[in-house]
Amino acid sequence: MAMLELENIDVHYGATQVLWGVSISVGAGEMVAVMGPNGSGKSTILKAAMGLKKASAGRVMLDGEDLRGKSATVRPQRRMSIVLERRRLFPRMSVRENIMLGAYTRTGAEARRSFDWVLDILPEIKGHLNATAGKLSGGQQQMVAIARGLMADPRILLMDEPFLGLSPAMVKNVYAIMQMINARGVAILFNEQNAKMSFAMSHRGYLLEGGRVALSGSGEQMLEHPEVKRVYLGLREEAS
Amino acid sequence: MSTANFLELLINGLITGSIYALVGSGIALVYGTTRVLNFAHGELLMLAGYLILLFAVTLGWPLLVASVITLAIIVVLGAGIQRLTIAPLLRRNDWAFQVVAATIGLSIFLQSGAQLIWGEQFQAVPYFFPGIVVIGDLRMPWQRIAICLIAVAVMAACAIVLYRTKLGRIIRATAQDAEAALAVGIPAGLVHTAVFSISAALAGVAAILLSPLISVNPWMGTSYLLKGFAVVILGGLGSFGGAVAAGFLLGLIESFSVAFAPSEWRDVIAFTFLIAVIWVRPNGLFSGREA
Amino acid sequence: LAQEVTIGAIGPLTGPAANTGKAHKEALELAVKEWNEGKGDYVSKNPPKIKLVMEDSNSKPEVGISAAQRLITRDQVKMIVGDTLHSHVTLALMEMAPQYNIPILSAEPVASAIADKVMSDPDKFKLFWKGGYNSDGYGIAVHDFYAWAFANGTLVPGDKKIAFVVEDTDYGIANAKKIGELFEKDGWTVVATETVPTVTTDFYPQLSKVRDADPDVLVSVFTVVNSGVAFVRQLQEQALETSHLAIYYPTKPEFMAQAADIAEGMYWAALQYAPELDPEQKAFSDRIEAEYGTPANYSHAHAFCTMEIALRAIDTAGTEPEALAKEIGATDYDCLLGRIQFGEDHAIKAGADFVPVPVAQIQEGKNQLIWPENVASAKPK
Amino acid sequence: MLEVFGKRPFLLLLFYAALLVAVPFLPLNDYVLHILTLFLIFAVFATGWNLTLGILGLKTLGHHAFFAMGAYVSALVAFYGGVSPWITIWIGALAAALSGILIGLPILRIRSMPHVAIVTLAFAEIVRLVFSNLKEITRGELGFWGIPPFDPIQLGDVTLRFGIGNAIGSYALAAAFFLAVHLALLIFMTSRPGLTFLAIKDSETAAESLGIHLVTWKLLAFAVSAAVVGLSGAIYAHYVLILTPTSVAGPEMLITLLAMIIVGGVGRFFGPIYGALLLTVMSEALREVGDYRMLLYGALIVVFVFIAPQGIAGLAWRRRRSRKVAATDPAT
Amino acid sequence: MLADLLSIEKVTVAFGGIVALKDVHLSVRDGKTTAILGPNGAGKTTLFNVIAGAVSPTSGTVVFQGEDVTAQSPSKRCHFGIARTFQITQPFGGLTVLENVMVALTAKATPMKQARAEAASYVDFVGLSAKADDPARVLSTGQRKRLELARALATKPRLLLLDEVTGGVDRPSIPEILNLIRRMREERGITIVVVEHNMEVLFGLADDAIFLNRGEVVVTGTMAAVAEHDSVRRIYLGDGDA
Ligand SMILES: Nc1ncnc2c1ncn2[C@@H]1O[C@H](COP(=O)(O)OP(=O)(O)OP(=O)(O)O)[C@@H](O)[C@H]1O
Ligand SMILES: Nc1ncnc2c1ncn2[C@@H]1O[C@H](COP(=O)(O)OP(=O)(O)OP(=O)(O)O)[C@@H](O)[C@H]1O
Ligand SMILES: [Mg+2]
Ligand SMILES: [Mg+2]
Repeated sequence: MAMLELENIDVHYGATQVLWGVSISVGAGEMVAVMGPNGSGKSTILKAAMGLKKASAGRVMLDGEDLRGKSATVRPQRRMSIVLERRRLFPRMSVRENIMLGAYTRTGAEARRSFDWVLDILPEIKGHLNATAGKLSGGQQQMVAIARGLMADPRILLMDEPFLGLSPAMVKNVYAIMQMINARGVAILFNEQNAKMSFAMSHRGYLLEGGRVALSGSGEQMLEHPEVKRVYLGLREEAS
Repeated sequence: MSTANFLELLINGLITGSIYALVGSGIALVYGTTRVLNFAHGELLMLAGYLILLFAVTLGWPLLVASVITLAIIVVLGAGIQRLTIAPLLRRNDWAFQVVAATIGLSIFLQSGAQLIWGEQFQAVPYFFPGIVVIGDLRMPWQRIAICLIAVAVMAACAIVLYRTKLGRIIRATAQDAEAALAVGIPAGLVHTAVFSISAALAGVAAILLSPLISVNPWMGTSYLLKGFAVVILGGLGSFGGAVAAGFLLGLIESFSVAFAPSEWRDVIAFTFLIAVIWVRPNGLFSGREA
Repeated sequence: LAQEVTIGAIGPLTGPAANTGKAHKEALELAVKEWNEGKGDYVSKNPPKIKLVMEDSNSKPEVGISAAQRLITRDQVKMIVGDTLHSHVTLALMEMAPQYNIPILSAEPVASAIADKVMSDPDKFKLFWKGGYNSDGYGIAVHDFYAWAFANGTLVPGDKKIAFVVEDTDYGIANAKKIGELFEKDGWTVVATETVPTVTTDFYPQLSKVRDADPDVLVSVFTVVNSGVAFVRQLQEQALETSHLAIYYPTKPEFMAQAADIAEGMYWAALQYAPELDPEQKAFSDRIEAEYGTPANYSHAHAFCTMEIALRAIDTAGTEPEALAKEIGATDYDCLLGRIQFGEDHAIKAGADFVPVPVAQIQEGKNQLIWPENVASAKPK
Repeated sequence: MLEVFGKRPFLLLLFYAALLVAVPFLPLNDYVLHILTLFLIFAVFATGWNLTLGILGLKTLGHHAFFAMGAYVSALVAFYGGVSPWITIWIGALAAALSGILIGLPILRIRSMPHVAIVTLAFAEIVRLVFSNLKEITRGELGFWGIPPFDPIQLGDVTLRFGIGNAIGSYALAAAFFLAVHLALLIFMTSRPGLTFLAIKDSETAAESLGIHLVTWKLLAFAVSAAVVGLSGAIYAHYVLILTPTSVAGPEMLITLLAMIIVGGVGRFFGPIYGALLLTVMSEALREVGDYRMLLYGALIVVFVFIAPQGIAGLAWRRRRSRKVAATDPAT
Repeated sequence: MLADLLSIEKVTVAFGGIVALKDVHLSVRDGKTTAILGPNGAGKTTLFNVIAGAVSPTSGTVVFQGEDVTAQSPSKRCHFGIARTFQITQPFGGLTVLENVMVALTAKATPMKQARAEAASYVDFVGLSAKADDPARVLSTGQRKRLELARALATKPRLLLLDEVTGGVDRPSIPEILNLIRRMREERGITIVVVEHNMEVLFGLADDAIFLNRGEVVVTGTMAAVAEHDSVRRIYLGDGDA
């Protein structure tokens, strides 16, 4: 049984429907990538999974339990966490406070242990712990957001464009972190525009188009798929 | 001006100021944590006034019991108001002004409701603390001195909760991005309600302290509300400590302004001071810690 | 039987003065009811039946004007009694008299400005009459009372300094001004005139200032009872050594209920309505109580008298505006509050022979009339 | 901008003009015309305020001060200076605009809703108190009376007279001003200034980066808005012919106008007109239950914020829009 | 030698204790594209803010077209011909996509009618025609980035500052956007300064580059040279043994 399961969900913003019967599943310890053009509904999927956006039809299951009608806060208690798009830090609190709040559902001792660990793997943050989060640079904020997401010691982590705004070196670092925690058994559902990178690192992938799942399969299958190859991997030739 | 006269003005200013501080810090707390500008704050004060009138005067309960029950009810009432009229709005895009509008509407509603229920007469509440302190030429009833002391104690307690406890940190986190707070598992909605209740309690304390002096009436909140707002701006928006300091300052300014100008210009002077400050220090006089 | 005549009334039925407005309404209705029941003080043998429609002015001139237009165009009223309380609403309403050719008679308003306005264009305002005396009435009474008290040694003038703490209304300010002028003529100095918003209840800043000025006479004017109670209490707390005279607020029964103990020895004006001292007023109060459940206060009495003036004028002159207005002006009638006659300036006359403005003192928790001597119930202490 | 003005704003205004012209030909008594006159004056007030409140997005709560400013200045100049109201109303509007700039300067630099709201509220309180305290000139709360009405005008063999009691003339005048102000504003707002105000409302940083000089534009909006409100105040003064500080600059004025704008639709060009109509008529209809009037205003504001935050104007708009969306959406 | 369109001299920016830029010199050749490289927090966005006028430097000067503009407001600089996009996007949420772009045109006194037509072409350019009449608040991350670009272009700048303009844009669309930028550069002679972490994009676009680290300029030169520089490879690209 999959750990997280979105079954046939529809999502509306007001009168506008943006997801149409989307089904996505993430097994325990799996790394799953979502791809798709701008506006295809990737962020919306993650928000719906986290309960930040209500599905108007279909259901979201965690560990086989139907989460419909349950508050968003039950998810962090079940050790599910999210790194939100456009960072969404607490802009006027310090970086330290921001990160600590990621462990909101855990005890003080656990939180401190995680805190040390997070600083170990994202050392760039160390110099800014007392800075006001909203004043950090774009990329620094992204790192803090990732750090906050890790603090929950999640069993399943949702990440919306985790590499956005990061320098190439940092991208590599975060990439490594994702692989490391995944290797420790943390399931990850993320969305990222770099198809090659995301499908290469994932067990499975989904391709979204216009709010519908257009394609899905294992990471390799996705990489090999002619459609993906043609549209998403052909950048280098054209760009240079 | 004699020394006694000067001291009197000073003490009067501090007393008025402590109420401004109490009202202002309540508004600042809610604003600082939830970005909600609550125009119905004055009506919480007014309702608490009627409650203490009911318990302490009409029913004749002992002051302490009456106060505790009044505060308990006003806290619940505050929570109810927040849940019913403010919380639902916070999910909207353009909520900031909608909340202002809704609370203005609510304020008028409660005011005229109170007038319909209790009439427009001013109802006196006897002094809780009898006796007068006489030092030389200076005469000050205990009731007034108590206002100042209790107000300061209550505000200090609030500050400790806000800046020294985990609850305080949770409150401040929620203030800054409720969706993100939700994402880390903080029940943001409950936090908002809790903060509102604390602020209602501050208004309740102000009402209990004030009711013997100003008499309970449907409009008792209005003038304090505007002064409370002025204090919030002067102190630096949303800053709890700033509001407290600015409250005392405004009280002193008013007290001394009466000594040097005809009384009817007092509020003109107070509000002109506010605008003058905005000209030179847009972010307030005390760039206190932001909540 | 004569046909029914509709009279309009305008007063503050809502807003901060609604209590008084409602008292007016009760008294106006009672007057009309008694009239229609055959118990009126008729002039003719065949008095017309009267219908009363009262509209709200919400204490605002423009609302009062709307109300008047409504009464005139919708209810076809033949005359208007109003505003029953406010001078500023009356100042606006009186413009309607020439415009719609309708007689208007105000009730309680006292502002001298109303009379001044009439005098500025008597022909234009020939249909308007002011059913209250001018605010000068108080000033003269207060001044004469003190002159009398100084002359007979009840009080000593000291350094001849007088101070005022008054509410920020025409009423408060006009009184302070008039009294100040009269005292200044006698060589006094006005050392402070503090004007406070109508609902103020914290007077410590003002009292500090007044104490510093060290006056021999302090006059306070409030229409809101609780301002008065608070003022008197804080005055006592501050133990100011001055003779204190209060204007208006002690007329309200609530004042005595709340402040009888702390107001001992205070002078006040004007005790015009004292059912406990006047049997006719007592009978009136009982009638109001029988009808509405609460005893009458001064506002009831004043409104009742005003309506009597109107009813008797209609009874005599009919509803032709000019004749009716003339008849109102010719009134000479002994009502609850005294003998009512209009002066040159269309206001009713105040004074010992007309509507008296007596000064009282609170002695042992009770009101005693102490001036003028011919009506006094006790000696000043 | 479609959201703000609707599809064919000029046509709609023409339609309203036709309605207004038709009114005097209906068998209406003076009282009804009086109510309509008040509605027209308050509609101009509400529209003027909506300019900053809804369209520029500056949440000012002190526009009743500009109303009072226009009213008193025009009345005082006409009374003491013996100048015709036809001229003094413009002086009143100018005075309001200048005071708008005066109070605008300090708050426009601050990008904070509470600052703007509270400082303007405090400013209104100052204005009220000053008019009330300058008793030598304004007679304070006793009321400033003796304001001359507009001089009559001769149209062929009819003389149009104005001021309270001259219902037809006053109505015609108010209607003329109503139409002129709305037409002028519509022309102004559907072109560059409107677009610029709406951009500033959404992101000042971005607007600035695109070459919009914030202070200039905001001051312009403030001045125009204050002038319109001041003009409505001046017309009001020469209609009711008496002013008191509390009735023109008091809190009830604030509540009433705010209710009009919210019920009509904040930020919708035509919204405040509907709100003004509904509330003016309603408040007269509710005279009988006077005690409940303010209660009802309060409740109305709350209810509209909850169920129809875009007001009456927004309701109509949303219905049209959702039909359109439903029809086109599956294609995307 | 070609004249420099923009030159930044000895610019230092301190936010309280944090020094975001230290003695930065930068010359931007007219008509060329300059890339600003640097790890996160290096000061790139701050440099943009200094050029566009959103942040005033603690010391130093900004010279644009031979004129000292250090004291000018952002709107003034826009009129001089400096346009920018925001790393953290700033759409006018209540206006439609089309109107967002019109604002940029009317701010420079283009008549409404003309502005509408012109704006439509920019919206089309960036691939947002389908959303042209939707309010900008509903746009997704990538859509917002495109709008930013359209708006900046519509001010018809001499100098265009692009802060991570392709970040979040889906890959298939990047080539079009690059083409668009290149065309603007060629047809209109726009000079571009770009912050971008996508090296593929950079290679396709930039002539010159500077490398910032901790607020200081470490390397300047041609794009190729800078990209090959040792410290760039080590600190920025994370190549080698790290
Ligand atoms: N609040 C909203 N109201 C209305 N429509 C919205 C809202 N938020 C998003 N949308 C629309 O929903 C669609 C999907 O948005 P979403 O943010 O999920 O896209 P995405 O796949 O994450 O895109 P991107 O790659 O650009 O981040 C888009 O067309 C967007 O315009
Ligand atoms: N307003 C501010 N107040 C305080 N510090 C600031 C402010 N703006 C930027 N900083 C600091 O200045 C430094 C440079 O920030 P800047 O945004 O310029 O970096 P950047 O190079 O754009 O990084 P990124 O690639 O992550 O966007 C950072 O350490 C940041 O924390
Ligand atoms: Mg997205
Ligand atoms: Mg940056």
